[in-house]
Amino acid sequence: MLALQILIDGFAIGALYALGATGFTLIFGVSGVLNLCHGALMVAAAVAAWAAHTEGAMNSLASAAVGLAVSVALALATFRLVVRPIQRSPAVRAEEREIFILTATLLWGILIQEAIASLFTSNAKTVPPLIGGVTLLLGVRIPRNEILTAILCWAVIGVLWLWVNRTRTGKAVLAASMNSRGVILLGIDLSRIHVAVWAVYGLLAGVAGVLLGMFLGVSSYSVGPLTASAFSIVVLGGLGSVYGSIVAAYAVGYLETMTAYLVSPAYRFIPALLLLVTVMYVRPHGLLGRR
Amino acid sequence: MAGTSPVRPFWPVLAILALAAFLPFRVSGYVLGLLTLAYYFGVFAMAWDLLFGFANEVNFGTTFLIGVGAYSAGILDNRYGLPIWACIAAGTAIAVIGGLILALPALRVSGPYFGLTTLVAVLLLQNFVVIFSGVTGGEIGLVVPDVITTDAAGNYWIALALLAASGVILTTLSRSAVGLILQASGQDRIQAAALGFNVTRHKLVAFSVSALFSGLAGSFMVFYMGTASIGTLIDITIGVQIIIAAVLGGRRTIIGAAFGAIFLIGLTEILRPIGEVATFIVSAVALVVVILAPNGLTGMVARKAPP
Amino acid sequence: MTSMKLPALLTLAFLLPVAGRAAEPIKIGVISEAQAVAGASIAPAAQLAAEEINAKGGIDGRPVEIVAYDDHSSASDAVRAFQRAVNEDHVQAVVASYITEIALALQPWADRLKTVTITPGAASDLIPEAIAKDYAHNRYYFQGFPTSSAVAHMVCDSAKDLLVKHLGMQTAVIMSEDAAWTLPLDATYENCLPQAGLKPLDHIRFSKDTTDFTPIFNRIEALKPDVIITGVSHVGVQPTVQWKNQQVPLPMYGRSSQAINPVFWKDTDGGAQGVILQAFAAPDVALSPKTIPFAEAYRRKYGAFPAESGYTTYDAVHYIADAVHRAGSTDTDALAAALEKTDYEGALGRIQFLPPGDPHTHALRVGPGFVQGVMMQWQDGKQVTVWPANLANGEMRFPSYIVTKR
Amino acid sequence: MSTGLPPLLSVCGLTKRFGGLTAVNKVDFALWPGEILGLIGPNGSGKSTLVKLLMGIEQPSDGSIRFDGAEIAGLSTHLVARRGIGIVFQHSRPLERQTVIETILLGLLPDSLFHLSISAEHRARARAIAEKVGLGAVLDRRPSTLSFADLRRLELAKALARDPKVLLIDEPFAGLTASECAEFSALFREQRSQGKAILLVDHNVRTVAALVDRVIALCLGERIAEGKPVDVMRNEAVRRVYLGGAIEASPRNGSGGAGAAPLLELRDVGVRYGKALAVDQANLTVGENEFVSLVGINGAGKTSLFNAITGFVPYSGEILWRGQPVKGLSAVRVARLGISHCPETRELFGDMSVRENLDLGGQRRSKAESDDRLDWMFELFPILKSRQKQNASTLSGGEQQMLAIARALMTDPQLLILDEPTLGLAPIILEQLSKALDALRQTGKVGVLLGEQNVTFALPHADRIHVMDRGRMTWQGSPDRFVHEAGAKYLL
Repeated sequence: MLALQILIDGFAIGALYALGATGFTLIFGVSGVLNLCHGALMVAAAVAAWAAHTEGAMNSLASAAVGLAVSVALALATFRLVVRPIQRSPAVRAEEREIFILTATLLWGILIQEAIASLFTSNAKTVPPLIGGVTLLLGVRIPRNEILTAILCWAVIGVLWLWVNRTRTGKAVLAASMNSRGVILLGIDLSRIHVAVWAVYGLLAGVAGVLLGMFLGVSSYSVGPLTASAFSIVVLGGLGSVYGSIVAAYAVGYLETMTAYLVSPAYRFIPALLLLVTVMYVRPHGLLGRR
Repeated sequence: MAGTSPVRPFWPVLAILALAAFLPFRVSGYVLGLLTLAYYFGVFAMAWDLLFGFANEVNFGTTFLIGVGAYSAGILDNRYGLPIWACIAAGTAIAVIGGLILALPALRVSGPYFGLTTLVAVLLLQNFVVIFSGVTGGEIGLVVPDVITTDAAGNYWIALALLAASGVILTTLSRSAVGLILQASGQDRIQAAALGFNVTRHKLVAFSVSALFSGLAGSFMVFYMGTASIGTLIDITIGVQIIIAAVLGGRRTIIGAAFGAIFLIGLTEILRPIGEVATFIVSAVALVVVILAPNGLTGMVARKAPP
Repeated sequence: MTSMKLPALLTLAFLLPVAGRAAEPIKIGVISEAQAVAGASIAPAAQLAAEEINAKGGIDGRPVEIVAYDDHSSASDAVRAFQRAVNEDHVQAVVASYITEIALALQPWADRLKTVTITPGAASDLIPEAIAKDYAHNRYYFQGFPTSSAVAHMVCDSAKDLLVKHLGMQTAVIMSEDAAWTLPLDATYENCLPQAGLKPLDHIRFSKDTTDFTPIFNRIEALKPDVIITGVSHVGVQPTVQWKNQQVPLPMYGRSSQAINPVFWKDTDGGAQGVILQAFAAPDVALSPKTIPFAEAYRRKYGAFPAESGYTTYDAVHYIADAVHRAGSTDTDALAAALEKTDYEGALGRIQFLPPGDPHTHALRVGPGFVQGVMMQWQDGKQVTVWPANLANGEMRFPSYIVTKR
Repeated sequence: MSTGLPPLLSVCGLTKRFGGLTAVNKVDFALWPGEILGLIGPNGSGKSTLVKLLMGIEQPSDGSIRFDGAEIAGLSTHLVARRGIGIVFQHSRPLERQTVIETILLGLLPDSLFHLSISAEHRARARAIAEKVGLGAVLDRRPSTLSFADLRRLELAKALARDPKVLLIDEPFAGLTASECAEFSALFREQRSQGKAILLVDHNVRTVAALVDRVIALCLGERIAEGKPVDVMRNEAVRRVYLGGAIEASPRNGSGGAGAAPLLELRDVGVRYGKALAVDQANLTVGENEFVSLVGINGAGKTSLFNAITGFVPYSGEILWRGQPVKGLSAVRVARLGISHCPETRELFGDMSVRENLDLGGQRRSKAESDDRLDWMFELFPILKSRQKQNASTLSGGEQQMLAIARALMTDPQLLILDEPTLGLAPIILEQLSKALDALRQTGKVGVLLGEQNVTFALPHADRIHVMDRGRMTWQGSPDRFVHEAGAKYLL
């Protein structure tokens, strides 16, 4: 009973984490950017969806779509207005680019967060679930939407996998993540690939954000924690490794859920953090290699 | 000395310091209170800059050091009623130990991996403060019964003195032989080692120095604020502010970091009347500076190409 | 170093419009959390009160002027704002923050900067207890809001009627956020619930940062209580929505500050259906002749009903003005002394502060005839008052999946 | 050179394995005070690994390094340095914000945490060293304002500052003009005369011949020859490494070749890296379907020239494609013109399968087109067909090279630029590659510009040969003429 409960909740949470982290790691893999406004994109998507529903009186599907549109737009803006100017800036030396992009995306994230807070207050918002109600599974009562969430996460990850492994653009993206010069040598336009990746990233973050908004709800305060958790999961899994991220996402998801159930909700995050520290010491470069 | 940057800034800075020392006779307690906080943040930012600018380590855990120092000092005062100087000394010492612990991963991992490890250190500290609320005051925050002085000018001068002292020591250090070795190690550890320098040891030193000043300023701040709480000392957003201040002021200049902090806090305060959007505007300004003038305010003032 | 002169100048510019006025205005600083729903009503409500007073010719001819500050829910920001209010803008009194952590951070400053300070929403008993303990150093500080223990007592009293007598409930689980104000709240719950006839089976405190309440609800449900007794303020939307989405078959009953705000229904997308909450004021409950007029005036001016802290702030500004009038001066000691003698009919009810010597010095006096409060239930987008009987305008109703005895 | 006294540095059975591959294999040699030893070998021969082992940057898998009678194998770098071994890195990043004198001072500082101030006597010594290496005039300038030669001098000065007994110098002359080379040689000789031992690491004998007392030649991690420069140059093994076996040209029996319409024209092309002059006034033409070999030892500037053509580095002079200037085009645009560049680094997508790599090559073509070419590639390199599903990173060096070439050809280029395809490959693989190239040439579908140090490999298929040396084109002509005129001179 309890075991099953943990199994199911952990699965849903893990799926959400995985989805959030996938985009994060994709961006790092292809353009080497640790995007610290990740959480802001997720929250923006969720809040936009909420607003579309409550203010704009749209149905849950339409409002979700609005959320996605917003996060894609923001992701592209992040690339054009924040990341690329720094990458191209002659004043920033290569070895310093990292800290500058970190700082800039961080600030950008704060900007988005503040905008959300002053437009819609810092109160938590929840996106209307796609389907309501609960189902009984072996005596465990699960909201239908929780199940749907898990399924959707996996569906999206699956689609991403197909995109990367079956389509030409996807293949090129993957190739770029391994060897950008190789891609250029083949006459494939890297900058167009970057735009594509950021758009896809925005979509992933958006889906994750909206689903999170339906499942748990978000507030402008979630921005930092969401970024931190994506960051942790991705590094835990090994930067640039989508598979690693998914594994790590579930490791963290279940660790948190088990702690919350078996120990106390108050200690929820600690074991995961400790795990992270240990991994950093034992396997400095994360659980899994690239791809 | 082995000029990190020429000795030029010395006189202007001295002049500004002198000016600052006389402020209490001219401006209101509120401006003093504001600057007092800004000065403490200045120390934090300078300590961070020593690590980033000279040892090339991106440390997200600066509030870990501050928090450890501040809370230790606060708890010693609150529970054991030790004299303030003892609390501050102990707090600083414990922060240094924290710094050494934080440095361990830096010797194994680098770049984002190190950044994250330090970030996690902060999150852990945050959680532990909440869990051991019996000792730390948890979410409520720790009430520190003693204050050094309630006089605004007094507090101001303490902070200013601390800022000046830290500034002088850190700048001297960064321009000294050790600073030179640090830079060499930060830039290319193999080459530095090939010159016979024990890179590991120098990194450890850099961390403990950074921790020392973070802890010291943190401890003082507790006795100024009269409380220690996650939101004021440990929260990631504080760390972010410090990093932004340092980058804004101009990395690798030490004093630039201090000006960055004063500018950041000053601007936030100037904009307070316009209400909630203040933070928005401040971050926007910071972002623009980071993107368009990567060498920060001091860079703009010096108007010289990136070193 | 211009960054120090500038704020001064800027604030000056900010104050110019009134600087020209004839009579020296009485300035009241208002420090609040503009972005948090619970704090968003504080400044506007103060403004409204000031306008009313000025419309009636001010206090002995002197206009009241509100100087508002946003503390971004941060104690250090609040301290800075406080210093600015007193040293720079020279306010005569400060109304500050509904968050206990911040109120506690400001408490020492009230004495350091010798300024009367009132919190319109911080409930923790620690605040008045500190005043009682060290009256000399805290006498300028007043708690313009009932204590957590008072809140808890009211929840217990109402629970006795509504849950025990009416629904025959016997057991409960306390679920509260880990915050300063809930410490005394929970302590009191532990005592008064058994007296009310509800046996507390467990007591779950969770971090304010909690986002996933599933484990918590499941733990509670596993204990098979009859009801969940809540103590939440920083969180609200998330637990409520998840409570509804998971169809937790237990009523939520108790203090849920965010749920008092009329926008809560929208924020939870109707998830609030069936939630029973304690409140000291609500738009359509005539706690006093002033309650509804204020709520309406507020809505006319700002387009939405005020949050609870709006009512308390509205009263605070009024009884500060009243105290200034009685004291005939804005001298801090005189003003504090006058405030201690406050006996004022406000939107909350009859306002009096507990006297020095009382373990809860400078806390609001609560109970029949004073600040009384109500229990309300969210029903189809409306807050229906269900307790006390004399104010009730409806019966308790629960969503289908909540099965209550009898 | 071995006088009675014991060697200063003696290496014995030194071995370094990286996973499967053995970078340094049971190397022994000794170094006496007051001698200059040359360590030569083509890229990938294990020179740099060997140096890293000596310096303690890499830890040896096996063998011993004795210095001054003590075992130093496995010591960490800074300890090795303190014993008295110094190194001059080839690629070094100087401290940007320190002046010359300050940088030299760095070398003089003791490894102490408490040594904050810098004594006058230190400054004096720093100045002296600066004077010695010829930096006297630029003491207070920052690296960014220094000439390339001066930067190299600065590196040397830093190393000398520690007054090491043994000095390891990596490619001392790379990027320097003849006169600068002479100055540096003089410096090294002076050090030798002071009883220092110097290990000069370089690609080939000739550059260091005049300077060194002895030479050790490395190939694929093993010592293949040792002795006086002249002898080493005559040594068969060495000649095979650089020249390959006997040189002979093979006539082309197919269309295209010399005299065809010019595809690519280079006019006085020059390439600089910061201060270093990599290519100087290069002129070269490749016609439709022509096969041009550009031979030259490593560091001759071939790669820089190719990078200029394919738009990876800026250049002076003119490059024309079918008569049109291509200056300013991005690498992508250049590739789309039909110039396919197959660099020595191969740039494969390691974690993708052979098939995926090839498909990416054909990505800009239609499915059908790409499939046809795929079949052609498989008949050109049959091994790839059987390896289709395998990850590129798991292929052998030879197979990777074939894949790189095949992938480049998948883009349907009119010109294929091949940079050092034989790098670190076993002779047997060379055979296969050679056949493939010949087949490619016979099809007459594509022009080829081949950069090689291995003349035997470069020669057979070539319609024309260019020789490049220190960034300049020194000879050009037909293969058969090359055998007589240039072949001998090539090494010496």
